[in-house]
Amino acid sequence: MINLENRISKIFKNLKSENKKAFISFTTAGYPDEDTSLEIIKSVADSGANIHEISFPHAEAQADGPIIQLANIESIKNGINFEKVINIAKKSREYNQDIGLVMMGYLNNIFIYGIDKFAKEVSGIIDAVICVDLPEDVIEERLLKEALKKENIALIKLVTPTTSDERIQKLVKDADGFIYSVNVAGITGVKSAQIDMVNSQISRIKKYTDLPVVSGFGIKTEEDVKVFSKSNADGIVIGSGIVEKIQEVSKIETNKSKIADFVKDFCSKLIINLNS
Amino acid sequence: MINLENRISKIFKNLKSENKKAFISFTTAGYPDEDTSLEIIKSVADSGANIHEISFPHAEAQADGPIIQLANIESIKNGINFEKVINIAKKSREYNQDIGLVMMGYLNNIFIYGIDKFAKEVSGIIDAVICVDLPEDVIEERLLKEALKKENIALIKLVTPTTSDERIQKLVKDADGFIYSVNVAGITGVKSAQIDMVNSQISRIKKYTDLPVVSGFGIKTEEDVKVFSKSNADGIVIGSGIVEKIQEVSKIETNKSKIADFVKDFCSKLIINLNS
Amino acid sequence: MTIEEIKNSLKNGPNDKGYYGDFGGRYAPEILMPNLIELEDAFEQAINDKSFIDEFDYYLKDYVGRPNPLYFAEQLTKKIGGAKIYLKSDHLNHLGAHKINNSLFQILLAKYMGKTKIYCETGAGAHLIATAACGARFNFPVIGYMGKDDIFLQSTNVLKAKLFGAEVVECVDGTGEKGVLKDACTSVLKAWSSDPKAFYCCGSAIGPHPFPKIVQYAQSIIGKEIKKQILEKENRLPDAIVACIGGGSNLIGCIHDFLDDKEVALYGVEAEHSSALTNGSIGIMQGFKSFMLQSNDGSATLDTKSLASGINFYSCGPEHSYLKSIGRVNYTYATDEEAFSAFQLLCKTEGILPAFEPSFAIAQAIKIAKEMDSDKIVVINICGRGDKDIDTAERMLGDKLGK
Amino acid sequence: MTIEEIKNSLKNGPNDKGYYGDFGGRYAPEILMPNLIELEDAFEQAINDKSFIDEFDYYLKDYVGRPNPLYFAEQLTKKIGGAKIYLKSDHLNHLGAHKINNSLFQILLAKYMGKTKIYCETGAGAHLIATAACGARFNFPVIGYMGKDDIFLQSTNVLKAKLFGAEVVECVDGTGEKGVLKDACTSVLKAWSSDPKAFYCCGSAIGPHPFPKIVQYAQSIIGKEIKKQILEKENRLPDAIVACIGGGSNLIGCIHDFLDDKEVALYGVEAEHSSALTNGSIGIMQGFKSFMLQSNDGSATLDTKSLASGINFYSCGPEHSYLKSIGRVNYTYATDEEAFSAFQLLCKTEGILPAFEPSFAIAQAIKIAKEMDSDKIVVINICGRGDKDIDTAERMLGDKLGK
Ligand SMILES: Cc1ncc(COP(=O)(O)O)c(C=O)c1O
Ligand SMILES: Cc1ncc(COP(=O)(O)O)c(C=O)c1O
Repeated sequence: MINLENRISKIFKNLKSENKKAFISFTTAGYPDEDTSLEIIKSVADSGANIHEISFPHAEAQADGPIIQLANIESIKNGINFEKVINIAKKSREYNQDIGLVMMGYLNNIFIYGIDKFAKEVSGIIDAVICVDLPEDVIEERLLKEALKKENIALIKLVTPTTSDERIQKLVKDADGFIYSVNVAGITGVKSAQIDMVNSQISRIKKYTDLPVVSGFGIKTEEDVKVFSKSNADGIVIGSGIVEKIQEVSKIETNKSKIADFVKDFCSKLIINLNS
Repeated sequence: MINLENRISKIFKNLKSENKKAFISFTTAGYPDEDTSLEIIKSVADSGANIHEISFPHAEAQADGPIIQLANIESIKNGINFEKVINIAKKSREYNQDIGLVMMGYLNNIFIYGIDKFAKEVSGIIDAVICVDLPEDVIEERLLKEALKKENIALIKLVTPTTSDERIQKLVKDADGFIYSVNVAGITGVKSAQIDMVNSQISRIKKYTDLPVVSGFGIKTEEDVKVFSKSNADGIVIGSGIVEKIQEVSKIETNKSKIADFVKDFCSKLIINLNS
Repeated sequence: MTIEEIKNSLKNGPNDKGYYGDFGGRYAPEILMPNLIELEDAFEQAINDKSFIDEFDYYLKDYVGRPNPLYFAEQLTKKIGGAKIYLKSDHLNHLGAHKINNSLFQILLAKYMGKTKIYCETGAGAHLIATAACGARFNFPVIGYMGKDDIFLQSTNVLKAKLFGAEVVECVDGTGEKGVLKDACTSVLKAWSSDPKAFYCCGSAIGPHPFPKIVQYAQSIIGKEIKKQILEKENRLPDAIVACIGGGSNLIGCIHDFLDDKEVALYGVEAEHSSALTNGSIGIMQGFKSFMLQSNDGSATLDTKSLASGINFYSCGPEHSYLKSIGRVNYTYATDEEAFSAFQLLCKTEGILPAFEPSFAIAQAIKIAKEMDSDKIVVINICGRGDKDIDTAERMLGDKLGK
Repeated sequence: MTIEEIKNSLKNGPNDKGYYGDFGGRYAPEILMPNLIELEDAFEQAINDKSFIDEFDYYLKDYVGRPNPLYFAEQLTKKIGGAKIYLKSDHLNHLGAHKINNSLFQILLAKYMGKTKIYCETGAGAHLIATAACGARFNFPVIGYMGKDDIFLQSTNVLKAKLFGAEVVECVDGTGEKGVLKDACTSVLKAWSSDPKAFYCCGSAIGPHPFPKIVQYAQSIIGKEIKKQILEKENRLPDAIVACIGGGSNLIGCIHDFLDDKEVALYGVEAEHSSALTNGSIGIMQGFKSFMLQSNDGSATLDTKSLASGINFYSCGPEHSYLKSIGRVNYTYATDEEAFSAFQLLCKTEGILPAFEPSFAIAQAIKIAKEMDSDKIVVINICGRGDKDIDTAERMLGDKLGK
């Protein structure tokens, strides 16, 4: 068994030594269909992304904007389910052992699947879990955290513009992997992030933790990435930006590998913008 | 000045001596138009009708059924007004000095015209007034009665199926001319009168008065007249039956005198049926 | 009160012939006279029968939901910047209008009299649904007479009445082409004449005696509550009471208890194009003498028009003509535009959706409140809710309605 | 009560993390957590602030029109031939439903917290109009989220909300094609996430802690009145209380004060095709853990359907899941057909037009009342009036509606 915690730490350590930021991509499992979504993850890995978030879709996603929400609904309509998402994660890991893999979504899927069963199932496969609706005072937060810890999987904490310093201290206390700094109040893919506010939020976080801090929400275009390459984040997450591209290309293209290649090219360009 | 009270008394006295019933016709002044309605009255007089009721139209007639109500509305639309109705009465009297003339309608026209002015204006012209909405306990009943009395004009009382014996006694006490026995509960021209009930109502009235009693409402056809020729009434009133005929004929005929002739023929036939 | 005061009280109602001064009376065809007398006797007996009054009070409370609040309209008061404005909330009654006070009373009276069938007329349909509901509650068949045009305009009320099991008869004028409240009034009197054993539940303070008195009696609960509530809240009587008037039942209901309180100014607000009290002349129709909009010779009513079906009536109850003749009540009118602005203003400031009818009262109340000092008090009767009127409001507002 | 009884009281509500047994909680994104905590603190402070509670009571009385009657449905009782049936009349509230109890409370809370803008979600629109009205009254802009389909079905409520000055935002599911209450719930949570300084006025006893508690608190006025009124009328508690349940606010409002009165049987009635408590499984969505109708893997809700938009909801408030789990409340469902028959029956027997939502409760109450002796008492909550539903009723009845 690979020490998974170490994989994410190692990624950030290496990047730091090269004075680079982590490029964290995000795609929706099952979108535009099960097979293609796997190909996309593979090609994102090939593009040099450091960490990839595999989103398991949820129809009532509270934090997702229209782009990701549409992908969620489409993939659910096409028959994706949580079990299949785990399978996609497994195959992604088989294909690439270096990339950090994060499963991201809403608690209900994990809750229904069974917290312990889930942790065991993804052991050795993924490196972290992000659960949007899992604040620290619900029962399952502790249960999931502990179950994942046994398998060396981090439960990632989110900090948002509304989170007070006091709350940040509480949140980071037993955080793991990295801290996800949400750039804007609201949902994904709608508002643009403002670099000043992003930086000051990350500074606030860094006062209380040595964990890497990644910056997400509101970073979509090559231009955005250029701007945020100068932020004080240790990495940036591109979600709606990539999903939107997949939406566009899959409207005109049905060949899996061509779609995957297109996404790879897009990510490659972003990565160049990030660390140039 | 002719003694008008005597005219109606004389009519009934003469009829009685011949063992005949009074034929009382009813038409709507101004219907189908002002001139024709006058011609109709003249020809009705020619037909041998003993008494004629000139109805002055009212748009919210409470006691009139659809046939007479339509005639009311049409004649009002065609510009009839109370003053013109009085004029029609005058011309009718000029044409025929024997027929009993009764003006019939709703109080409001007389009230607006002025009670005393009205009585003076129709003095020597008409012999009686029937006011549908003028029970004995409204102020104007006494006022109108007294004003008319000065001009020897009778204010006719109505008795209906709902009128108790006690009420009949009160009503007939200072009645004049004749008593109008309303055959059916309700409005004109809708229900058919039942001979047994008509007779018993008239008997009830005759217990308390020696005035002639005429029977109206629900007598429309030649057949009806035949049946009611055997009643104990001293006369019968045909209203809706005649107005309906005028409605029919004026749909296909515009020549005044032809319409009038048609009505005359109809009345003649009824009169034959009444006293044969 | 001294005997003199009692004798001179304006609350004494009509004389024994049904006259308020020169107005009112019982100008009915003979066929109806025995019924009207029977009704009058039964009414007098009922209101002196404690068990009858207890029953009325019980259902006012438990069925109608009375007393309804006398609500201080703080936002509206601020907006207008004059007298304190209170709203009497008859819109909160069961079925959303003051009409149920009267329907309930008369249906109980029908029961008291052993009647087995109810007729009623209606304009906007408020009286229809109230009568249909009370009819359902007390197991009477109800037949409602309603003008053809009103049936079209107030179709939801027709539907409600049918759900309560009532039958609705379309009424037209003599031409057969159109029909409004006055045609329903004439039609129902005809129907009752044909079926005099039935009970006629009259919807406003109009018609032959004793209807104006019965309706006034039933609706006076409104003013009694206002008096009690304003004394509780302000420890004094209001300076003015304002209500709309069609037939005049909600107005007389509001003001009857204040008629002798000369310090309370009373306002009745008609619709501009059916303002019998301002622009009418005295006449006699449909059983009573009152001010009315009529043709020169008295043969017909004039055509009236109002945004609010319920006050689109060519005449008014006779007691109002009397109160006008002695100057006790100020009768005035508002335009459709003024009423519609007032309607919107109450929605936006207080979150209360008035019917169009009381919106005419609101319009007038705003005018007078503006001119009064802030220590003065104006009460407006919100005699119905506006649910029935929102489609029309939507049509009138169009794009101005917002997202 | 002994300390032990107080400790074991079912009225104690959720624990400090917002759990009722296993249910409830605060499964919210971090962006909302500070708001929810702020709200929880403000709520606890407000309900311990006499001036706040006095203000709430004042507007409940003068604006909402409470207390509304506990009406003995004599005709319905006779017709059914079993237990005595009483109707709690929340249909007589301002705007015709129980929702205003809650909207009023939360708008006052928003004022107390110094908020300046209100968001709300709505299904049938009852919560929308109540919130829009209270928003108008207290000078808040209100933005209501409503499913596309519901906007179409309940267009009159949309219109009313706009007349009160509210803005209405159409919500769809991810496909953009259709939208119902759950979509409005998700959309409003997103909107609030984007504008966390605003106040979210939640319409039922659902959502993340402290919403279920706040809504229960506000609605409990219903049950408190029932208790007081039935003691006055019958000098004892009822044998059963029946209410419909969508999110569960009117039900919890009715029964909360009776939770410890074990002799009172409690019934919650869902719609057949949205019966989360009978046919659902435990899940976590939209901020809370409860029974819900969901896909096997928990990714989506199942499509639900009901004659009554207001109870067409895939889940239910967490306190209900708890009360089911301990067996204190009997949860059951009625079919659309049963509800529609019950709707018609109440119209015809009592002259009361219930909303479709409480018609589901009536249907169930009839079933149980029939089996009970005539000395037993059943209370049904008529939580809304049916004005909004008559067009549908007309369509369903067609020719059977009569003249
Ligand atoms: C809501 C409402 N207000 C007022 C009226 C007018 O009637 P009245 O003048 O008798 O109060 C009506 C009549 O239908 C009505 O529905
Ligand atoms: C009249 C009515 N009843 C019931 C409900 C259901 O809500 P709850 O279960 O929260 O009482 C609604 C919701 O819109 C409603 O409008």
